[in-house]
Amino acid sequence: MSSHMSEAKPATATSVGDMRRSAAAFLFAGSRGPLIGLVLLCLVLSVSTDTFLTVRNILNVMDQITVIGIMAIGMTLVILIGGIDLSVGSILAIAMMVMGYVGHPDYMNLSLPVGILAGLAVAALCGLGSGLMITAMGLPPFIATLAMMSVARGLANIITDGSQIVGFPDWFTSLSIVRHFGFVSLTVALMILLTVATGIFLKYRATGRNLYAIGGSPEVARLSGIPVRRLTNWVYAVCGLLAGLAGVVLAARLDSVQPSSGLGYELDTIAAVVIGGASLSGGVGSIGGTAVGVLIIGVLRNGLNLLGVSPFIQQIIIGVVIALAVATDAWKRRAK
Amino acid sequence: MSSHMSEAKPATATSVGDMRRSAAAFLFAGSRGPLIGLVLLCLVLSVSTDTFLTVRNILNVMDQITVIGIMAIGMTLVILIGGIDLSVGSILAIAMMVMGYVGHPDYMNLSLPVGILAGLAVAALCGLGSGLMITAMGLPPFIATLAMMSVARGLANIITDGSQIVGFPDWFTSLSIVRHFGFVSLTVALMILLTVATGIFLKYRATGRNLYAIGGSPEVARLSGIPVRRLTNWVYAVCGLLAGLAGVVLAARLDSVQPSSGLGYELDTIAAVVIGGASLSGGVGSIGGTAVGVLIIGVLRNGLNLLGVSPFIQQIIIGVVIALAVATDAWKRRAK
Amino acid sequence: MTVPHTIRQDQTEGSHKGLSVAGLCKSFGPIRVLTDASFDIRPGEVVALLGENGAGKSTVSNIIAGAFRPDSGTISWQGETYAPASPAAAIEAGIGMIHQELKLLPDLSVAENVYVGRMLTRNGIVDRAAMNQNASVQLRRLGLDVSPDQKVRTLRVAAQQQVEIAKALTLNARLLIFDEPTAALGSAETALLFEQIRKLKAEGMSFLYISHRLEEIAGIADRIVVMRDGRVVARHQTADIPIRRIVEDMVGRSVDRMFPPLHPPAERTVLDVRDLTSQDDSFQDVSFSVRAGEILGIAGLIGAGRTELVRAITGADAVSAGTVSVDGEVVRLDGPAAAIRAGMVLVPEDRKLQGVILDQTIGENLALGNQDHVASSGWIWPGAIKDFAEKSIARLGIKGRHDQPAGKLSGGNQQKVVIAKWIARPPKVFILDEPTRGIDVGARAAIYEVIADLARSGMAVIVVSSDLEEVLGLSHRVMVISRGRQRGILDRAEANGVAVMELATS
Amino acid sequence: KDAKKIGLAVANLQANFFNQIKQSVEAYSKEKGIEVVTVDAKGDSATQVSQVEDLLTQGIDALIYIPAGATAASVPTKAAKAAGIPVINVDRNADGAPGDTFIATDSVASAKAVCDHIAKQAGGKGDMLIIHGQKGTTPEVDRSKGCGEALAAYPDIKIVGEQWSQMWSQDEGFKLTQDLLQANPSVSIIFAQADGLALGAAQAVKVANTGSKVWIAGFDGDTAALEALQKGVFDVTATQQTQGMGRMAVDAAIALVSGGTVPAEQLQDATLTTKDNVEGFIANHP
Ligand SMILES: Nc1ncnc2c1ncn2[C@@H]1O[C@H](COP(=O)(O)OP(=O)(O)OP(=O)(O)O)[C@@H](O)[C@H]1O
Ligand SMILES: Nc1ncnc2c1ncn2[C@@H]1O[C@H](COP(=O)(O)OP(=O)(O)OP(=O)(O)O)[C@@H](O)[C@H]1O
Ligand SMILES: O[C@@H]1[C@H](O)[C@H](O)CO[C@H]1O
Ligand SMILES: [Mg+2]
Ligand SMILES: [Mg+2]
Repeated sequence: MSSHMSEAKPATATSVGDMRRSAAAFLFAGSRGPLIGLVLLCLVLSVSTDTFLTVRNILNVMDQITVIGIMAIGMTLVILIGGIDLSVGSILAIAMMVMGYVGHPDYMNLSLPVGILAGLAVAALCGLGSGLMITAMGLPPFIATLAMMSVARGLANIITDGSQIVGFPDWFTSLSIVRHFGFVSLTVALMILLTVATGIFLKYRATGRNLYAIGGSPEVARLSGIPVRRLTNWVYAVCGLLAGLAGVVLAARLDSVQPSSGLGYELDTIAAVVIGGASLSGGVGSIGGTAVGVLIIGVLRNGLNLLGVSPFIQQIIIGVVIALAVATDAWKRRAK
Repeated sequence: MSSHMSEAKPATATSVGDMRRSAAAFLFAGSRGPLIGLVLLCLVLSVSTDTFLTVRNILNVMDQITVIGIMAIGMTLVILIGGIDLSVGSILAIAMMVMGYVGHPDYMNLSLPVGILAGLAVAALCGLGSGLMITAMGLPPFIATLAMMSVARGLANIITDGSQIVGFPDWFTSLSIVRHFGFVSLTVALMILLTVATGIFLKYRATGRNLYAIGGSPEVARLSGIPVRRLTNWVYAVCGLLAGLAGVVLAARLDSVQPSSGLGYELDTIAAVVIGGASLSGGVGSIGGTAVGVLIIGVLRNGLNLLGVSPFIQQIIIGVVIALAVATDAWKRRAK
Repeated sequence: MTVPHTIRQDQTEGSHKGLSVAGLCKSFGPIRVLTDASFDIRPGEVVALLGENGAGKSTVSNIIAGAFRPDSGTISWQGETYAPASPAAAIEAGIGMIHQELKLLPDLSVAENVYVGRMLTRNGIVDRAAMNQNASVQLRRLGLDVSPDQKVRTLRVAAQQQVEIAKALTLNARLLIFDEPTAALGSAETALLFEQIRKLKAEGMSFLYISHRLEEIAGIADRIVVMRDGRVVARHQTADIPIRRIVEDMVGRSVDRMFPPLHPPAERTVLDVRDLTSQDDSFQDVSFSVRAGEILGIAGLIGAGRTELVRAITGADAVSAGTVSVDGEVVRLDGPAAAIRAGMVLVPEDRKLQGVILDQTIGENLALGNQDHVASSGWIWPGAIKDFAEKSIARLGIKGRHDQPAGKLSGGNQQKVVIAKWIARPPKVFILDEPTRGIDVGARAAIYEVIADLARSGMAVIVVSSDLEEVLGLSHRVMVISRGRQRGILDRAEANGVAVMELATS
Repeated sequence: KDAKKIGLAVANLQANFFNQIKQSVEAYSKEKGIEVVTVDAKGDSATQVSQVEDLLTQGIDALIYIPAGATAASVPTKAAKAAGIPVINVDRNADGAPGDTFIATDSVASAKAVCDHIAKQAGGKGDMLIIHGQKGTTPEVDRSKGCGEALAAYPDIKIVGEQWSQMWSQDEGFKLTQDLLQANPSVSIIFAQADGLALGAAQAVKVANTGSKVWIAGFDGDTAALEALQKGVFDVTATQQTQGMGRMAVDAAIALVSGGTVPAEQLQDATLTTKDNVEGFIANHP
């Protein structure tokens, strides 16, 4: 006995430093590399441009990442349970179109708040639909959400036969423009709030921890008495709802809705989550990491524009930076 | 000992029927549902249109699926080893642009065959680059190929500063138009040949079997002496090469090259492979299944066009059919 | 072959408040796995469930624990009919289970694994402090002193098994099913586990205890139930039964001597290891050699570094210094492929993660290391895989068909697949890490026979084992490792339990 | 005040038309000693809003704005106006928030000419396809209108299919035409609202092997398309003055920054181009 007791010692030492480290580790689980990448990126941009590190620009960046930021929260949940959601871009579009159709004077004109609620409800239903295809029909998440991606896009188009709807009340567009307390627009505040709330949920609520368990192994989770199917449906519904919310935010930002909105956003969103350290096989990831991933993409695009880098070269740099940001993490892990 | 010998008896009965079944099972592993879906689809279309079941239309469908069909072969290999390749659309584009730049009279004018070889070489190099990011830098395949997707697209744009190159020799464009032996164009023949060859490779070559092992468990494969890293690099290089080849075929078909070609093809290609029964966690899938997946998508689009279904409703139907085709399989598996 | 058995009737059947299983049947597809499983467990009782690999022990257990549904048969629990629809329902009813294959979440912490699915909360907030505290206490009782915040991924197999046990012990269950809890444990850990079981038993808790380590049964069980081919073939009212008798019940015939006779090795040295030091310091400066026809046992406590050593020798892990040579030629240690080419093979410790590909068929798994046998100039015909697989299946008595997924096999049969995979080459150096973990006595004897055969045919064999009797009975010489250092190599004559333990704890 | 730095927000560089304007703006500004910062929205209006914000942060003196899609059109203009930066809209404009000037081709008139030409060539009858540009954009709306006006004079021409593209690109044109041809193999006239789409349509017709002549019209005068026109790949287009519009945009920026005035709308002519007069445009693009 005594022999392995002593073997194990190094593990239990330094507990205070450990705890502090582990709190940080938790928030940005698996995303130290990207976090370093983000910090470096910001440093480089602060030095090489005189505009990057201005309040105004930083607020701009925050406004620019709101849509992807909100979608990435839902995607984090989905990826945590080992799923994937390709339909978020289409759900964003259908929510926008429903909102516009129900709320715009040229169409049903039931007032914008009703339109927003209708859009969000449809979005959540679409997400739930994906969830049910996975849990009740046994489809792989990739196929279920691919199907939903196609169906939701078709429906979004049918609502107005492919036309956009332009012009919403001022109170609505000002949600994303007017900066309260001198700096934060309501949409950005919403994103921050949702991020923090989801972070707390994932860390401190038993249900949040159960999502990690499902992603780690659905079988183990089931054997441990976790209602895997129910939670799975619920996660896809929330992911859909948040995509719908992102659609509402986008509508406020553009003062218009269009059925082709959000094309290709699924890849951006998944990329942000994975850059933030989540694993596509589930069970690994954090909201902090996702926030870092979203910021890396946002800051990078903003910075390259500020530097006046030509659009084609931007694509190359973005690719290289993404690889490097994640690689530092992979190296670290390997070094251990 | 003897006692369990006798145990094994019931297990080894019915071997002839078994073998026949297992050959078919191998060719279309995991894709019986989609295969049934495909057959049903063809039946329905044959009855509901008088044009679907004409030689000419079937040849059209074959021509239409060539590009995705060739890319899907490489993607099958990648997915079999548990990877994913998001860069195929961009690699297709860079191969086209290199081919055009090297081979077109308005640019380097080194003759088209040289251009084709250059394009294919660049494509294979891009694939190898993804492979090395995965094996040497330890990046997840999603991130590595996402980075390559961005970089290759940027490079494809830079070659001609975003312009297309139009007009190639007649012999080149006729590759995809002239129907030899009265029915098959060279590009379709190429696709069929590659599909069959890869099918044989995966089934009868030791290296092919090793890819399944890597997908099933990279660690077990490594401990069994399989050169996992080398094969991984090789698979991504081949996937790149085939994407490049698809680019050449597309160029012949469009009689032009354009840096925006292949946008979004990655999702189509992955979808075809997954509809064909491959699992994104690796180790499961077959070329036969992939062919079924490619055909489902191709026949569906063609059929809906023949029926004159509006594009928006097409999207909805396509989503539903994909879900149903894969669901029949999932149900069958569950019933067992 | 089939020895008729008179089953002693249990007088108290059904009349108690414990668990009563009657006539359970279960098939997986066409394969009948349980034909008639019937037995009782009374409150405060430990019943050992014994049987060969594939006898159906885990299947019965899974039914009781709500993971499978039976095709027919009934269970009563605490005087009422009991038919759990899910593991959650079983846990709710007070029945928990430790599964044979580890069921942990590698990326969650130790404490979270202990409490998965039933996290402690305070005001709706996960109470990490309480979970960490309780988990630590429970783990320390089992002899594991790790931080409850640590990720389970970083733990050794033995420690993971202990976490799994702690998870079950904190369930507050009235009946716990332990499916081979000690397969990965050393004797010290086993003793601590038994202490816990006895304590809980005194509080009225019942246990169904499955193990292939027949020696430990007498020390913990009150009664014994033996299964064969999916039915209960014997019930013993006391655990104090000669092992010989139990084995006869299990395999349906008498089993002779366990360990085969050893032949003297040749003079020629096949494997020579010089000053080998691992990169992560799990062992240092190990030097030894193994001759043709010799079996070298490696003994040591859990965590001594044995696994790391044999993995390094076979190129699976990197070393920082030292050489390994086979037949006088230095082997490049840059991966398993080179080691295999040089003639060294390893049957790894963790069969599920390192040994078999669970989703592939037995035939494909067997073909994996044996392309020379199933392929000619790189071409493989499915028929060749089938023929090869059927030969291997017959040779080791694997219960399964060549086209069955390896994941569907019983644990013991999976292990046989891994061994069978390497036997065919044939290699020059054959290394087995815990070769009989989870393997039944009958098959174990067969594996010993195979190991002795390999040596007799001129291979150099290394057997790493935590089962002291096994190392001693099987080896020409025994090397003892403790805390990463080689403490000595004992000849067969001087190797006995006391001498080995003395070195192992030094 | 002198203009030192101009922001150029392009809808989608994958369309040769925009790329030509971009090249013209960059070349001409260089001549004038002005720095140009170019951003490419890749057809997504949300991306473009962000990019214009970034341009404004950078302290540009004027914004040359080619809206991506129809929906976001007014937001960047409002933001620039709020920052006191003059906006020069090129090719597309927003009803709600027009730029200080709008430089574009008179698409209604030109499309009318193109459709009239192709209808005549086809003998005034037949089944016709229309491959539209991105739905709701100024040129899409105007070209549909212009073509409709022309076709009103040809009652025997029947529009049997129309579809909308997203990126105005050649492979889209190919795919859309292929789809439409499957359902309507009898088509003999195609109007594609941009040359990229027309080239794709021509290739789809070629691949479909229908055997009968199909008359194809485009729009733009893309560099590659003019050569194709010369070879007879398709039949007619309207060559827009991309080089000229690029230079006009820069001149307008200079004037507006220095406090001058420019007309609110500067519509240019596009020249009807066929095999007969294409040579001059290839040698020297307007
Ligand atoms: N899911 C399954 N599908 C098909 N066959 C199965 C499945 N699970 C178990 N079996 C088969 O059922 C039989 C009994 O298996 P079980 O796991 O109950 O044996 P066991 O007595 O626990 O053996 P061991 O001692 O090796 O763990 C075996 O032959 C096994 O191959
Ligand atoms: N995954 C791991 N993470 C961290 N430390 C490890 C890990 N595996 C082994 N170790 C450490 O390496 C040393 C040797 O472990 P190893 O598994 O080789 O021991 P062993 O003698 O084979 O015992 P076992 O019976 O557990 O296999 C021990 O100190 C152990 O704590
Ligand atoms: O007018 C332009 C051109 O036709 C171009 O081809 C695409 O975008 C339109 O707005
Ligand atoms: Mg078992
Ligand atoms: Mg070990």
